[in-house]
Formats: sequence, structure tokens, C-alpha cells
Amino acid sequence: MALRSIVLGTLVFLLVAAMAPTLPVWLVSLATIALANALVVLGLIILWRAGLVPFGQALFYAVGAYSVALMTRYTGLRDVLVLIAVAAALSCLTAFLAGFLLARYREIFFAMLSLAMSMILYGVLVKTEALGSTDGFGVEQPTYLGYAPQGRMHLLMLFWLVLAFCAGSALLVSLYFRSVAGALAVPVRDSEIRLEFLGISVSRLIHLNLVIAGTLAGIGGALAALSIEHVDPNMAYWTTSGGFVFVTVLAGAGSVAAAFVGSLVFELLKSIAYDILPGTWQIFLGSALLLTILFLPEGIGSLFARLRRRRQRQSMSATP
Amino acid sequence: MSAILLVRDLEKTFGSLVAVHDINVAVPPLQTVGIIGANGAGKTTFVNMITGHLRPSKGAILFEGRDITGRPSREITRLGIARSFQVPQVFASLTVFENMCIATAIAHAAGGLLAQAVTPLHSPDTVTEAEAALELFRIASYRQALAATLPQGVRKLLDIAMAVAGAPRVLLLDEPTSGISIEEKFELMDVVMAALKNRRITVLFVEHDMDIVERYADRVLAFYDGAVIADGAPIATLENPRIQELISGPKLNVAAAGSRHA
Amino acid sequence: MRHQIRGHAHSPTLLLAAGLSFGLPLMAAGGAQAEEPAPVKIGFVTFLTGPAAAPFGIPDHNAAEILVEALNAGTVPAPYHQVGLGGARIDPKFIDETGSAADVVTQFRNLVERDHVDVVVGYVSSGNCLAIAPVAEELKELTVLDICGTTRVFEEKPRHYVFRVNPHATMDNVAAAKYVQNKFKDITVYSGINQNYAWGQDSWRDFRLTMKDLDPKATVDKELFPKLFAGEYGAEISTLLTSDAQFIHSSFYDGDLEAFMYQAAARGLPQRIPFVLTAGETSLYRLGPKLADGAIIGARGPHSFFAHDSALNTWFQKVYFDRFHEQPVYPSYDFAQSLFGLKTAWEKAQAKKGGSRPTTEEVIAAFEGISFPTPSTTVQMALGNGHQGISDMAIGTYKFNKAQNKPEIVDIVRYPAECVNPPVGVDSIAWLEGGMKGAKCD
Amino acid sequence: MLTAFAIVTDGLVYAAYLFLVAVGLTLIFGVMKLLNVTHGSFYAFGAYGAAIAVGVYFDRGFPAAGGFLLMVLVAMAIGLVLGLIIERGLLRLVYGKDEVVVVLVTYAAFLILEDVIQLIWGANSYALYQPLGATGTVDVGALVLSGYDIGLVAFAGLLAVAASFALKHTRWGRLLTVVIFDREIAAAFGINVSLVYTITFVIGAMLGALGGAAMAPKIAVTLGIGVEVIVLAFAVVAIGGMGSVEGAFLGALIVGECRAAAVHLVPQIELFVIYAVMALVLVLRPQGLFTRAQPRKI
Repeated sequence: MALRSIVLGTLVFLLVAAMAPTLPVWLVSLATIALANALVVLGLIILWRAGLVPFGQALFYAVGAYSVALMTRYTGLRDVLVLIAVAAALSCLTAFLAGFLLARYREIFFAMLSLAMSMILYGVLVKTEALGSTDGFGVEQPTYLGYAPQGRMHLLMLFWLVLAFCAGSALLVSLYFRSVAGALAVPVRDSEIRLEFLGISVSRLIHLNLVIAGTLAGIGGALAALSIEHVDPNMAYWTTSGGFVFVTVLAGAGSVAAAFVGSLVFELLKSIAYDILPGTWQIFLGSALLLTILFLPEGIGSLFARLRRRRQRQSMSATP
Repeated sequence: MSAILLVRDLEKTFGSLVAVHDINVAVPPLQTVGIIGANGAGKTTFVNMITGHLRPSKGAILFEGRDITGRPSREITRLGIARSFQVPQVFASLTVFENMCIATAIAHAAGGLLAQAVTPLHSPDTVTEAEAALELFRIASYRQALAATLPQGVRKLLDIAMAVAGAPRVLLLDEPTSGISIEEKFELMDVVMAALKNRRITVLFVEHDMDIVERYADRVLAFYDGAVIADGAPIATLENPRIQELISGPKLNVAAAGSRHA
Repeated sequence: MRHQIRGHAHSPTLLLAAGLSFGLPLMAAGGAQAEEPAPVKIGFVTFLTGPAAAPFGIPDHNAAEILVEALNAGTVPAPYHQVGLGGARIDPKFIDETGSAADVVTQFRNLVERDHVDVVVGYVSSGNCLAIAPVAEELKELTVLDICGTTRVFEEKPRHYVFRVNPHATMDNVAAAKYVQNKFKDITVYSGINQNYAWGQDSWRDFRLTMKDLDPKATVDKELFPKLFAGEYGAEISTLLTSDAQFIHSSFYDGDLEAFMYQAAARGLPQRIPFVLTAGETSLYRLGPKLADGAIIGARGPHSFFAHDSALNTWFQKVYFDRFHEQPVYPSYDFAQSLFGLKTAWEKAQAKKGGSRPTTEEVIAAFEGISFPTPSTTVQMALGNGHQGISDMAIGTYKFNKAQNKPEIVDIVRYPAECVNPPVGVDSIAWLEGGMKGAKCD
Repeated sequence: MLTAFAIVTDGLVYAAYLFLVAVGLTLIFGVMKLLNVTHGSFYAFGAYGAAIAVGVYFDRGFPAAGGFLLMVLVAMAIGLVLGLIIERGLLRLVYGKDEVVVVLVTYAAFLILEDVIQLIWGANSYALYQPLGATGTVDVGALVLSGYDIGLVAFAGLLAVAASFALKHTRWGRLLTVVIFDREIAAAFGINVSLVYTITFVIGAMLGALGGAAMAPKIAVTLGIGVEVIVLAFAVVAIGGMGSVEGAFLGALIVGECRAAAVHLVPQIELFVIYAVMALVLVLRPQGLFTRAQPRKI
């Protein structure tokens, strides 16, 4: 079963990677941003399984994005792997520190405290005129192990990079979900007391999940910064966090794949909305969200689940 | 022989209110102790302090000679003292099997959280052990049922089974038969006690039904107003009229009457 | 396959644009089958929703609507009487600028790579302009930035495909500082209140630097940066009431400006200390008598009240008023300048090519360094290797004409372009810090 | 000295503003455990409604007092209509779902209403300037206070007292307190919880609209005013303690004074002083200032 989905995932990954050059350019760049954001959503799914919904995940997203941007602006560092490694490390550290406070909170208080933290970063960034305040500043194009692609190739390389990170994270996270610690997310929501009396430190467990989610958000931010080639304080604003939660609900906490599909669907929806309803695209988005919640309460991910169940039923009936 | 659990001058106060005081108990290994007393007599407070849910205001708790006073419950659990709950604490949105797997997997996963983050949940031996535990507690038939949907008796059994998964030496049962119809009570206790004997576990159980106590306890601790007013063999203690009306008042007779007819 | 996507993306666009701009694209589409040249597809990006729509997006969009319509009908006065761009009709596609930098960049890419627009004109937010510029270079798309004022677009990097006809924000505050010099004799102390984001911070910085140059002894008393769209300014107003400044500088606009002014007026602040409102012009018609006489008003260029009168301006104000029953404000003028700049370059390139449709590179070559008349003034593409326009600047003092019940600007002072803009090759901050060397002011 | 006085008064005015926008939110949260993002829309609709209706009223030259009454009436009407639509038409369908899902539903409704506002009233901003003029000013040394602000503070104070009195001493209030304490028990007592929900939500909506109407004279009523308010209100409510009217009052007071002090003394931090306070309070008192942590029964 686990093996099956891994094989399946690898196939999809290779297929998409191979198709990329044949896809229209606008779609590739749209997918690049969508998948970068999907990493943040993946982190939110980890937290949501444990009943935690941060309204300030943009904090780590912005930390990742600004680390990359600052490195390309003030240091000679250009290699994409170095940039992302550092960004990941910094956002991981941020999440680790923030975790000491956040891990003690649940429900709405958790949401509000994380919101407060991200808004403080936002305030600081807006105040830093050296970094262009709200205008933000540009991100230099990275090199890939010394190779500096141009034009279309640059776009494709970035897409493949993002795709690779998504594949890697998807694999690791689904393995994590199958581990003991990963399996404890739902129990945290059901009964923290029982966990404590089984010998688990719930706050440490949540701290771990926060660090994982924060690091994913940081990598997402770093990749987003590279594909937008611009960063600004809005990346830390609460509406950005809200957007990620939006996509998480759209995707549903059901499966890892949901994060990526959900994020792609969301970006496409938005792009269509902008295109056909420039003046009233929010109505479009809002309605889309409502319909998802009403008719796909478990999110887009639940579609896979249904398919899987159907497949199982068929295989059962096939072998009586 | 030396006590596996030793409680010295234990006291718990909430502000000005004294919940329990001057508790001195020594429990030898493999004994089964029934704890009785009217509501608010301090039974659960006592259990909560031993299992680390409450920090004693005064006194000491020794487990296998080691002082565990005021340690957090997860440490105490790791040391070998487990507990079940009056309101069963199971993972409602998971199946019985998953509940059991998680309990056993945690018991197995050595090292810290990071180690647990890389050990798979469904390793062969955790699964077999979980299956075994479900058999032992006679709830294997509910294997795939969601914990939320279980009848009270089964939920209680699952709660206890999960507590036992960590192979504790001492187990505290907080009102294992509360909310269970009189007919089922004995059934349930038979299963539980058989299982615990099989695992060679020292048991302390809080109970209101004196027949249960009489049937399963080797020894009775009677709580009244935060203190232990009697500590001895079941029959002797329970027959004592003063104890009877101090502890249980009319409740005993009703319950007893009910069960005698049964 | 891409064709399908494009078609799919496009047909609803026409419907929408029809709704948005009174059936004009239908005409364009209708005209498309005729043997006349294929239309020039232009993507117009501005704030159609959100708080920035009222002050910038809507005037911007309104101007686009009437100008595209008039250009396609060939009813614009000389020198812009030729239909569309060099005879080719303009096929507009409007996109909302609201959203994150990621959204804005994605929409830009969609315009270029999915809808294959020939030119993109627009962007109000300086942040978005900075985000778009490198993408435009990467996609080799001719892009005319519209209202954004940041100097960084062309000072951080030379651009090839990006132009900005409208002068950057430096001259607003240089002119304002020069104006207060002869308005108030011997200034010793002044205060400032600006929105806490890049535009507000930059405006205040430029103004202070210029004041240092012109009047070193003048000191700053209060320096306030309320949050953007803060809504409630009680504390700021008290602070300013307790300030002994001779005037208060502010780059507030529209919503914040009006909210601030209502609250300030209610507490007698404007009566006590006059304001210098570098972007005040957008709100004059709404504020009317609620804005105390004597406020110093700028319009980010010699627009509307400050416009030189010309046939073009009279025409522009008329068609605008007839359609929307209000006077065009500076964002409308900014758009007109952007479009007329593009048109001039396009037609110059086309003429050079003997009347056949120019390529992007040819338009760019023609665009660099040209100068052309606009409804309000004349723009010279002088800075950023001929990619950044400059024009003269005007500032005046507010006065509400009770008789005719309409706002007026009196004591207008004009400053030549070279007087309030840095010379070629000098960054504006360096220029201000260096004492504005090379300014030609007479 | 004057500065100190200014800080206190400015803080009070800002606190009044915050309380007006937060009280409805905290009420709804307290009773329905629902973090209502639509609150921002209620605020915006209230502001637009008042700006237009009251503007017309004043232009006709009717007496000022009636204008203020009308302001309140408009707000209540809007709250009634919107509240009913949202609660009956939308929230009904999602009660019992995951808390955050319900929050997202209100967020979706908020997105839609943002555009509805633009469809109804267009993108241009409206101004309701007459009331400020009608209420005059009070001079305190160099400081000039607006009569309207003083009225606002008084109004907010009254509202706070009235609300907490109503909750404690009226039959309805006691019903609410029961529901707040425990939904199941309330239902067991035969309280019609669903009706309580509807009425609470409508009252909350009215309070939100009232906040907008009360602020309309001071601001330019324009697109996006709702967004700003939501997160402010959240902060105040989180600081005061979710679901407590006294908490909202105290929270508003703290935030108001801190912000005023920041503006006067250290303007640089004004932008995030609110969130700093919020983080601080949550760290020191996880449950906020006014709700006490419920003991977990095992």
C-alpha cells in the first residue's frame, strides 16, 4: 500500500517533469509558484491533523523568502542549493525558537499568538527602509551548481527544482505520517491526557510538528522568492497566512498529494478569476471556497480517498 | 518483603481546602488493592498524585524504592506506573486497532521523539502485540470499530488495555466499572483481573460497588474526608458498620441488593 | 493546444471588457475581421478593487476607457488624431492589480505568455513596478509603468524593455520644499505625517533632504508614520496640535487624507497649522469646503488644476467629464501621458519603417529619449537612458471658491523639469544629499 | 503634562473605537465559539449605510440629534438583515464542522461581501462629515478635543456597562451565560440553543455595523475598511479573553493606551505595538485577561 503510493508518486513526478518543456510558459511559472506554496500547505496539513491552525505561518514563509533575497543582494552566494539550505536552516531555527512559546497553546490562542508573531515581523520589515520597506526588493537569479540558465531554460530549471523539493518533501512527510510520532497527530486532538499517560510529551510533539511545518514554509518561501524574483513585507502579512489556510481547507488534511493538487487548483482558480472577473474575482474565490466546504467537506484530497476506496472495492469484488 | 509502592505522609491542599492528608500506604508486589470512599473523599486525588497528574503538597511517593514525588506523569508512566480513567481516555476518531497499535508502538519506541519520528508505526511486532492485547482483553471483535462508537464497557476495556501496553508493574484503575450496568460489571472485572494477573501487575482500583471490591480486592483502603480511615482485608473492613455508613451510606445497600438479586 | 488555451482565456475577456468599457472591444473585435491592420493588444493593469481603486485605479481605468475608445475612433485632437496606434486599433485587456507580488507577477506572465498582449501599460504600486520590471526584461515585453513613483526602477538597474513616462516622485517633494521657502518666511521648524510604507517614507525623506539643502536651519519637530489605512488619527492629531511647527508635510492621499482631514478639521488643526499635501489633488473635489484654505497642494505633476491649457487638455477634460461627470484627477492624466508616450514612440517607429507595423525593438529604439505633448504638459524621456520621463512641476495654494462652490488653486508656481529632477546619470537621493547640483531653475 | 493628558485622552478615543468593533465579535465568539471574519463586512456595511443615509439626512438640514439616532437605526437594520442572511443562510449549513472550517466559511462570506460592497456602492469613497461639525470641540490648553470623540468614548462606556449588565441581570443574559458555559446543559434545560445562536449572531452583527456607523463620520468610507478592522478586533478580543465583554473592554483600553503612548513617545513602534501587546498578554496569560482556564476533568 505505502509502496504503491510511493511508486505512483514517483511516476507522476517523472511524468510532470518530462512534460514541463511542452507546457505553455505561463502555466509552468504558475505551477512553480503554486508548488512552492504547496510546501507551506503541506506543513499546515501536518499541524491541522493535530488540530492546530496557525494564522501566522507567513512568518516562516517570509523568513525563508527574505533569507534568499538578502543573500543574493548582499553576498556573492548564488547557488540555488546553498541559498535554499540556508533559508531552510534559518526558518527551522525561527520555528524552533517560536515553538517554545507556541507549543503551549491550542485552538484559537495558538492561532492568534502565531498571528501576532508574524505581524511583528511584518512591522519590522515595513520599518526597514534599507530593505525598501513595503516596496521590497528584487532577487537575483540563482545558479545551478555553477550553471546559469537564461530565459525559458531558467524557468524550467526553477520548475524542476521546485518539483524536486515537492517530491522529496512529499516522500518524507508521508513517511513521517507512518512513523510513531507522525501517527500521534490525531491522538493529540482526541486526548492529550492519554498521550501523556502513555509517556509522550505532547508539547514536545507539537514543537516537533511546528519545526517541520515551519521549515517547509521556509523552503516554500525561498522557492517562491526565487520564482517571483521579488520579496516584500506582504509575505509576512496575516492575509498571506490566511491564504495558506484557505488552500489547506481547499485541499483537506486527508493526504499529502492533496497539498499539491489543492495549491495548483487554487492558483488556477485565481488566475481564471483575475482573467474573467477583474472587478469581482473575490466573489469567485469566496464562492469556490464555500462550495468546496459544502460539497467536498474533506477537501479535494477526499476525492483521492474516494477513488482509492472504489479501487479497493473493485479489487475485492474482482477476487471473490 | 519490600513494598513496590510506598506512600509517606502524603498531603494535597487546594488553597485553603485540604483534599487529602497523612496518607501512609505500603503496597507489596502483585497485591490488588481496592480503594473505597464517598465522592470527594480524596480517592481520585490520591490516584492523581501517584500517577503524577497532581503534584503533592507534602509527603513522598516511592516506587520500587525510587522517589517519584511530583514527577510528570509521562516520566512516571515510563518508570512503570500506568493508569486508566473514570472517563476512558481513548482516541475517539481512530479504530480500536489503531488505538492499541499506538499504545504498543509508543511503549516499544525507545529513545526520544526524534527516534519515534523515524520508527514506523506498524512494525510487525507492534501489530502482533496489539492483536494479542485485544485478544487478552476480549475486544478483538471490535478491532475495526471507531473508538467513538464503542459501548461504555468496551471503551473501558480499551482504556485499560492501552494503559497496560507499556508493561507497567503497577496499574491504577479509576472506577473501572462506573457507568456500567450491574450485569456487565463482573464480566468486565473478570476479564480485566484475569489479564492483569496474567501480566503480573500490582493493581490499585477505585470502586464504589462493594461487591466488586469484596470479590477482587486482597485489601481495602477506605477514604473518608481526605484521610485513610481503614486499611485491611476486604471482609473485615466492609462488614465494619461504621465504615459502611461513613463510606457508602445507602448506596452500598442498593447496589448490593441489586447484585444479590442478579 | 496553447491556441485553445488562449482562445478559451480570451472570449470571456471580451465579454468582460465589453461590460467594463461600453462595448468598445466588440468594435475592436468587429474591426478585426476588416482588412485594416490587426489590432494592437494592450494589457492594462491597475487597481480595480480594494482601497487603492478609488484614488488611482478608477481614474486610471476611466482614462483608459475613454482614450482607447477615442483613439480607436480617431477622434483625439492632433497630434494624436491617427486611429489607435499607427492606424491599428487598440484591443484592451484589463487586469486587477490587487493581490500579492506573486499574483501580480503571475498575472503579468499570463498577459504576456497566454494572452500574447503586445504591450503592457499600468501598475500603480511602486512595489509592483519593482517586481514587474525584471520579469518584463526576462520576457522581452515592452512595458510602460504608469503611476508608481519610486525612483528605484531605473536607478537600481538599467532597463531595456521597461519605460515610465510619468516623472518619479522626487520632484513632488523638491517642488513642495521650494514652494514653502517663499510661502513661509524664515522657516525654523516643521512637522511631517506620512503613511508608514515605502511611498510615505520616501516622500518624507525627499522632502527633508531638500529642506536641508534649501534651509539648513529649519528643524523637524514631529515625525509621524501612522499605519496605512489606519482610519483613526486621534493620537497623531493631538501630537501635531502640541507641535509648534510652521507647517505640516504630508503625502497622504484619498481615503487616509480625507479621514485625517475630517478628524484634524474637527479639532482645529488646519486652522492652526497649514498643511503641505504633495498628493492632495485627488481629494479636492470631495473635500471641497472641508479642506481649510491655505493648504499647499501638489498633483504629482502639472496636472488638472495646474495643467497648461491646450486644445488637448480642453478636449480631455471635456470627454472625461461628459462620460463620468467629474473632473479628471492626476492618475487620469498620468495614464494619458503613458498612452500618448507609447503612441508617439509607436508611430515614430512605424514612420521610420515606411508605415509598416514596428517590432518591439523598433518601438523601444523610437521611445528612448523622445519628448511629446500631453494634455497637461510636455514630457521628456530624459532619465534612465531615455526610459524615464521628466516634466515641469507646479504647486499651488488651496482656496475654496464659495461663489461657484468649487475648489481652486491660487499662487501657482511652476518649476522647470531640470529644476526639480536630478540631471542625467545622477541618482535622486545622491542628488538631494549633494545639494541638488546641476539644477537649472530659471 | 499636556502629553500625558493627551496620551490618556487619545488612548480613550482609540479604545472606544476598538471596543465598538470588538464587542460584537467577542459576544459571538463567547456564545457560538465562532471567530467571525464576516464581522469586518458588518463594520463596512454599517459605515457605508450610515455614510449614505445620515449624509442625506443632514443634507436635508434636519436636527442633528435625529441624525445620531438614525445612525444607530441604520446600523441595527443592516445588522438584522446581514446577520439573518449569514446565520440562517450559511452558518446553519456548517455548524458542528471543525472550528477552523467554520472560520473559513465566514472568511469566504467576507470575500464575497467585499465585492458586493463594490457592486452596490462603487469604488469611490463616501464621507459623512456633518456629525463632527455638529458636535463641536472642547479646548483643553493647546489640546482641542472633538465633541464627537468625547461622545464616542461615553457611548462605548455605556455600551460596555449595558452589555455586561444585560448578560448578568436579564433573563436573556442568563440564558446566554448558560449557553456560553455549556451548550449541552443549556439544551438539556430546554433552552432553544439554535434560536439563541440566531439572536446572538444578529446582535453581534448589529454591534459590528454600529461600530462602522459610529466611525463613519471620522473616516473616508471606502473599499477595504473591513479588512483593517478584523485583525484589530481579533487582537483586542484575544488580549481581553475570547468571549468576555469585560475582557474586550479591558483589552481595548490597554491597546488604546499603549498605542497612544507609542505615537506620542516612540512613533517608530506604533505599527506593531498592538501585536507586541497581544503576544505579551498571550504569553503571560494564555487564556487572555478575562477568561479563566477551565479545569480539565478526568
